[in-house]
This record gives sequence, C-alpha cells and structure tokens, in this order.
Amino acid sequence: MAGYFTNILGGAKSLVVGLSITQRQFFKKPITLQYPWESLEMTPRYRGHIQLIKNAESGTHQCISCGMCEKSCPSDCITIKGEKQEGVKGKVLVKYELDFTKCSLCGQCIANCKPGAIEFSREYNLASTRKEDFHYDLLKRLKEQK
Amino acid sequence: MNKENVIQELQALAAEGMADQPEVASVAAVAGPAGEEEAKPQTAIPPEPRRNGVLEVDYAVRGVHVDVQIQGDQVVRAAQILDEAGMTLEAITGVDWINDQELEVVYDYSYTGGSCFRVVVRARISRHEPTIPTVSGVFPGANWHERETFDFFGIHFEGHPQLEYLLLPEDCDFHPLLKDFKGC
Amino acid sequence: MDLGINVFEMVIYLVGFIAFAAANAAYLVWVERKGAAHIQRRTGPKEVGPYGLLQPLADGAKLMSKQFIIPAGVDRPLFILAPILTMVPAIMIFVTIPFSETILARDFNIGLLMILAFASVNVLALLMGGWASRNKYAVISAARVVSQNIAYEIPMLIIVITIVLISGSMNLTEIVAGQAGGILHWNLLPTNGNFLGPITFIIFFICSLAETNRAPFDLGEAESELIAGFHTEYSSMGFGLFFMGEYANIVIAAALTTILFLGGWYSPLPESIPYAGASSVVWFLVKMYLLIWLVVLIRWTYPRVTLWSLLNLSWKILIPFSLFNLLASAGLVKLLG
Amino acid sequence: MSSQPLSQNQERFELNLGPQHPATHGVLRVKLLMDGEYIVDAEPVLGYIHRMHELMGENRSWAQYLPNMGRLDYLSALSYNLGYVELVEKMAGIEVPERAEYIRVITTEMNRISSHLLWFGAFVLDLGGFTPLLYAFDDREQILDLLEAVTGSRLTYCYYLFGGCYNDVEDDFLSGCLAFVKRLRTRLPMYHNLVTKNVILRQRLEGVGPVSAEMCRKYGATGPVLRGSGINYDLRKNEPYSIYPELDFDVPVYPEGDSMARFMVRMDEMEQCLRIIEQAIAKIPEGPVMAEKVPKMIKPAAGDYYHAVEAARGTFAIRAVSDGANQAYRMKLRSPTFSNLSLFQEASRGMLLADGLAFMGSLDLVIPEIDR
Repeated sequence: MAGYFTNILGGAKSLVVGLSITQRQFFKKPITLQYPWESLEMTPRYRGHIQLIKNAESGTHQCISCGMCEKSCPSDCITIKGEKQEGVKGKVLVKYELDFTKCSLCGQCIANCKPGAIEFSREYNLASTRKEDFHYDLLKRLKEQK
Repeated sequence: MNKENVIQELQALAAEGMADQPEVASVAAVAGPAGEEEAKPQTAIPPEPRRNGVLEVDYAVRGVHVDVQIQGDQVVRAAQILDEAGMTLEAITGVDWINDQELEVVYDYSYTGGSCFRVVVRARISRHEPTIPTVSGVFPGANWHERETFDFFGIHFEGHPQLEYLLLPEDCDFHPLLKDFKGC
Repeated sequence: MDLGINVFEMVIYLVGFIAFAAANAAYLVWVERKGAAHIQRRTGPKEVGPYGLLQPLADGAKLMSKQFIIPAGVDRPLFILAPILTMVPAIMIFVTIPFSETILARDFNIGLLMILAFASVNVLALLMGGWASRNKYAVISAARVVSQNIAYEIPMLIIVITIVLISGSMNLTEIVAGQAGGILHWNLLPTNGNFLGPITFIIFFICSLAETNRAPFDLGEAESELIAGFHTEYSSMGFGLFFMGEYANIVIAAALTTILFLGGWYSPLPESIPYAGASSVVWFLVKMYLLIWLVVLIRWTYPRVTLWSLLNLSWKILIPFSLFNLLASAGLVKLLG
Repeated sequence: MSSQPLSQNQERFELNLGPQHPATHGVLRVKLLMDGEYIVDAEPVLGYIHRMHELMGENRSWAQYLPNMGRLDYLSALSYNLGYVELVEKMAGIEVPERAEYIRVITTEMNRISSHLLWFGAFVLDLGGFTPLLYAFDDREQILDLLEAVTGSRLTYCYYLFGGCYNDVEDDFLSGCLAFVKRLRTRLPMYHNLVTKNVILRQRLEGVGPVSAEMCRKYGATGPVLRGSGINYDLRKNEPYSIYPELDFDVPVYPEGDSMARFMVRMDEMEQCLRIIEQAIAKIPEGPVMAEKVPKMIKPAAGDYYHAVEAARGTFAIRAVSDGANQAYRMKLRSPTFSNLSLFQEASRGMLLADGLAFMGSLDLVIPEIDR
C-alpha cells in the first residue's frame, strides 16, 4: 500500500521536473538558423564537387592529363582528354568533364592526383531540374574563375 | 566453453565426412595452409578447393581461429556442436567458385560469452544442384541469413520454413552474386 | 420578458461565441506551434505576418480551398457527419459558459449537466469518423478513443459531483459566486473548507486532458503508431473541423476548470484592492489561457501513454481517489454545513 | 504487460505497417496480424532500399569500395569506414601511424555519440515525445559541425584511407571535441531528468519487449541489444582493434533485457564514449597520418579474411574473399541490425501495437544497413 502512494508521488514529481525543464527551455533563445535569410560559411574542407586549382602565378591548372583521377573514380564521373601539342612537354589537357550526378564525394580522385591539380569546391547550394546542369566542364569553369 | 573440445568434435565430424569421400579421406588435412596460401603467387586464379577438415588458422591474419570444411549434409551437425558450445551464428553467406563448378556456403560463428573465439564452417556443394540442409532449426536467426543467401546465390536450403526472396523483389528470376550473372 | 429582444440577444451571443470559438481554435494552433517551437529552441512560423500571426488565416485558406476527398468504400453519411458533429456540440457548450457576471448567453440552472452531456457527443463523432473511414488505423483509433473516454468520464463526473456538493448548485454562475473573495476561497485550495481541493483539481485536470484527447493521452491520434488515427482519411475542412473541434474542446475544458476551481472571473486578490482586486472577464481569460498554456506545455514534454496504463491510471488511481474524495467532501459538508 | 491477448477465435485482421510509416524510420514494411490491439504475428518485409552493395564490392577495386561504407549505416558511417580499412590493412599488411589510429578512434566515437543521440531523439519520438528529438539534434549538430571541419562531409563520411586518414586534424578540432565533451556532460543529466526519469516513459519501457540472452544468442543479436540482455560483449573489449586496448572505458550492461535496458545501455554508452574521446585527445601523439608506403594497387594474398568491429548498433563484420586481384572475389557485409531485427517476429508476439513499435524503436533500426 505504501508502494502505491510512493509510486504516485514519485511519478508526479518526475512529471513536474519534466515540465520545469521544457518551460525553462522556452525562455531561452532559439538556436536555429533562418536559412534563406542567413547561411553558414562552409568549412575549408567542405566537399563540394571537384574543380581544377588555379595557379596564381601561371593563371592555369597543374593537370598533366595522367588519367589517375579517371581511373580511381568508383563511379566513372570523370572524363578527361589530353593531347600532344607542339612545343609543350607532356600532354595538354583539352577536356575535363565531371558528371556530378554520379559523384559520391569520396575524394579518391584528389588522393590519387600526383601534381595536386584538383580540389573540392565549396559550392553546396546547387539545384536544378535538369540532369545536364550537373555535367561540369571544369576547364571552362577554371577560365571563368576569377 | 572448452575450445579444445569443440575443435575435437568438429574434427571428428569432418573426419566422418572425409570417410564418405574416399579420394580425400586418404589425406589428413592438419597442416596450416594459411601460411601456404599466403606464399602462393598472386594470380587471378582462385585457389584450389580445399579438402574437408579442421584447420587452426592464424587469427591475426584471417580474423578467425578455426576453419572447418565439411560435407554439405553435415552443417546441421556442426551447428548443433557449436550451439551446445554456446556460440552464436553471426552470418551465413555463399561464395561462387565458378571454376570448380561449386558453391561454397560459409557459416560464421562467434562466441559472445567471453574471450574471443571465431569459427568458420564451410561446405562446398554442386553448382548445378545447390541444395544444403537448413540450420534454422538450430539457430532461428539463420532463417533470414539463409533467405538472403538464397536470394543472392539460389542455394536451396532444404527444410527452411519460408524460403522466399528476402531482399530482392519477390518476382525476380536471377541470383546476382553468381559469377555468371550479367545484369538484368 | 420581451421575446424580440431575447431572440436578438440570442443571435448576438451565438454569433459572438462561434466567432470566439473559431478565433480561439485558429490562434491556439498558432500558440501551439509557436510555443512548441520555442520549447524546442526553434522560432516557429514567422513568415506570414509579424511573428507569423497571419499563419492561421493562411492555413485556413489552404484547408478550405482543398478538395474534400471521400475515399471509395467509406460510409458516406457518417463520414461527412462526423466532423460536423465534433464542432457543433463544442459551440453549443459555449452558450452555457459564464465568462463574467454579465457575459453569458444563457444562465441555466443545470449548466454543468448540459456541458457534460454535450461533451459526451464528441466521442461519438470520433467513433463515427474512425469507423466510417474504412481504414484499419482509424478503426483502432476509434476503439481506443471510446474506451478512453468512457474510462475518464467516471472520475470526472465524480469530481463534478464533489464540486456540486460543496457549492450546492449546478448553476455555473452560482458555483463561481461561491468562490468570491480572493484566492483563499477558490475550490482549488484546502482553505475553502474542502481539504482535498488540490487533489480534486489535479484529477479533474487529468480527466479533462484525457477527455479532450490531448497528449499524453492522445491515443486516438498517436501519430507515431496510427498515422493520424481517426482523421487519417480526412482532408480539407473535414480535417479542419476535427482540428478546430479539438482546440474548441481545449478552450471549454480550460474554461470549465477555471469556473469550477479557479474562481471564474474573480481576482485572486481581495476585493479591497483597487483595480487588481476587481472581478472582470480579464481574470477569467488570464486563468483560462494559463491553463491552456499548461496543456500545451504538457503536450510538448511527455511521451504518450499506452492504452493499458491509461486505463490503469483511471481505474486504479483516479477513480479510487475521486470516490474517497467524494465521501470525504460529503462528510465535511454534512459536518460543517 | 500483465494482460494477455484475447482468445484465438476472435476476429483477426492484417495490418500493413509501412513501407511508409512514421515509426519504421525508413522503408521497412511489417506485415502484422492483429487481434484487436495485440500483435499475433509480425513479419518484417525487407528489401525496399536494397542496393546490392556486395556485388559492387566485387566490381570495384579495394580503394574504390571505400565510399560504399558510408552508405550502409549512414548514422555511424565512420565505424563502417573503420571496419573496412582495418580489414584491408590486415589483408595487405599495411601499418598505420599512431596518430592516425587516434584520429580514427576520436572521430569514430564522436560519430557513435551522434548516432546514439539521433536514436535517442527518434526513439522518444516513437513514444510520442517530440521535444527531446530537437534537443538531441542540437547536440548532434555540434558533432556534425566538428566532423565536417575534418572530413568535409556531414553524414556519409569517407574519411579513412588504407594506411591512415584523408587529412590531419587541427588543434581546433581537438579543443572543439573537448568543449563538446564538457557540453554533453551537462546535457546528459538534463536528458535523464526530462526523459529517463519520466514516469510515463518508464511505464512504457520497463518490462516491454523482453529479449533473453539465449534469444540474442540464437538470433545473433549484438550491440546494445545483447548488452541490454546482460551479456558483456563489446568487440572493443572482447576482440580489441585499433588503440582501444590502451584506453580505459567500461561497457554498460543491463541484465533486464527489456526496452528500458537497451535504452539505458545506449545512454550510458554515450558517457563512455566521452571518456574515450577525452583520453584519446590527451594521449594523441604528433606525427604523420598516412603510412609511408601504401601500394597503389592493393593485391592481398588469396584466401578469405574476416574482420569485425563494434559499430553503434552491434557487430559489423566483413568477410572478404580475395583471389589475389585488386578487387574482391566476394565481399560479405554482416550488418548488426539485420540480425537484431530478425528476432522481432518472435519477440513481438502478443505485444500491444504501441509496445511493439516501442520495441522496434529500441532495436535502433537503420534500414539501408539491413537491406544493404
């Protein structure tokens, strides 16, 4: 019989404690971010789609068209083409296409890139209704980059 | 649990299986081929099918302590031995050795009651008529694992209470992990 | 009495109460959403109007402009009748509630009885809605609602009888009048003569939560088990009426609790203090909305009970306590009165 | 529950729970045979998010299979990453620098906490309490921010490489982790006051869904389900890997076997994770995070290899069969919730629907991991 009453009292106490916690939280400031009006800066290591790194001095990329990124990609996202050109040692990159719809951002391409020519971009708010909008021409992108 | 007892019982079981197969019964499989296998040249050819028997393999390399190969119809006996020893069935899976025209059914057992002890039991069955008795009578948890193996390899588990597709759609007619599966 | 004036007054009150009920239902949704958001450290609706104040209107417009889907195979008459039947009794009850000495539509001698009678219609509506939907989740929900409401009507009625014993009337105005003279005279406190006042109040409050199907007793809705319970199949204003009915019932439960336990329109301070001590409708609304806030806070704090613990609570704890309470109060009234 | 199901000859009906249902946390379907509110039989139907990860393992090189690991159990992806890289390191004999091991343990444990926090919120949501979910998300968000700064992703991590980690961590991350440890230590008592001690929650969990140790053994259940049934089995202790033997932590075990025991195991496990993180940060050495010599093409010796790690939900094991090539001949993924869920059918017989769903929640299901 005593257990019956202590159960009720203990239960009631736990309920009151719960109420006091939520009521206290009610008076605290919201912690959410109102997305369209505010947004976060992406961290330096954020993994967006890959892009060619622009060399500040030469104004171009470091790619030697070795094809390691293409080979290492688990999902065949990358298509590159290098050509022999007159007066230039090694191959010259003429096409670097990324199919971002298939990419899983594993970073194998970057880990396997010997000259360190590619990096993750910090773009995250990508949206489109067309698949083709995510087929990137990274060379073109590099040219447009300021 | 007495590990030595379990190993002895499994050895006895495997020896019975070898008696059924006169061509392998003459050779006692006690050497540690774990080392042998590693020494083999690295080729794309799958290793030769192993003889039935119990091997104590290098845990640090293989991740298991005891490797047992038995006849297909002995898996229930093996499950009973390991069940009595208090072990858990962790997973069932298959491997398609298409070059030998054989399917291997692999049972992973582990011990959850104390020090780590892992036993793998494997049985090779014909690829053309893949049937093997179910161990779901001993370990009810095998039910889903066997259904999954049926999905992927088409191995028929005799006596299984509900051998239907588990992960694949119920109307599919292929077994994707067979090596001659070419997409659907 | 002049019949013409009487009818005119009746219409004014009726329109007023319908408007009050609808506005309350709409803005309690806003309070619930905003309150829940701040309890959870979010901001809640904020885009439609300042502080999202126009959100209920937007929601209402959306609900009204949607198609009222009647699924194939449902019991059409019951399916359509059910949402209406949740809303009508709720508005009827408002007629009897005295918001102050002057603001009341009809001063019934048996006001309390009428409220309880109409409140029981609600469960019928939920049963009809759940049954007519031809949805298994809705049927389970309907069965739950019925057993829950029956179980909680018993302790609630016993408590109401206790109050009637103490105040000696079933007229709501007289029950409030009996609590005049500051907080110490409220039925809530033992100082009013009934030493079991607080327990009476708590039992009544729990019962009113259960009767209005509010969390933690929202077994009928139980969104993580039964999708949306009895209104799973309802869309458009069918759903809207269920929704409004739920909030109207909360207002009624809070108003009734205010009348029975918190001294209605009387100030908690003695009447000798100017302004703050005066009785007015403001005090009534303050008490009522504080109770409603408690109901909201409870919803966003506790997990849901199961059917058995719900029934256990009623039969094993609330009913014995309320019966003992009734006996003790009757004895006290006999001794002191 | 003291009450028993109604008699057999009452009318029964079938109820399809899912594949879209709020309580199944994903595309799980459960075929229920109901007797009023009682579950007579519950048969989970799987495969709605089956992606044949095992076949992918046979078609990709060892390194290319890395991103798949983040997509099995997306809530504790790093445990899976760890299990896979350790297996391949074992096969290829790659030594991992000590700093990388510490980073792996710190990030894995952070991930484990985030997984348990999400389970905690979602579980209370199953029981009808909405608010703790948002509080748990608040804390989880801090972890995701920290992990994002290191791994670059928030959910489907692909951070470990064979022989180390993708990149080093900064001191900011370590101090951030310590700050988080401090923060969660103040938040956990709040959770206990708000949720664990709540009488309604206790009534819903205590004695509900009892799973005996024997049943766990027969079904191969592991992780918190097994530890909630009184078996002290945690691969971090029983089959130590990485640097766990150097760290001092306890394995919470509750003998009751009911939903409350499983709840408490996970809540206590979070505290132990905090201890692990603290010690690992105190001990972390300087040095490289990648092994010097990692072969470009990994060609392990032929044979089969088994490796098991303790993921947030139990034993995650991989059986890889190699034929000496750069890709697996067979890759078997043994996921913990697959076995944990398989006991649902037997254990849920005779339960109330609400209790059945609470029981299912206490198993902590992640459907992509079950379906693979």
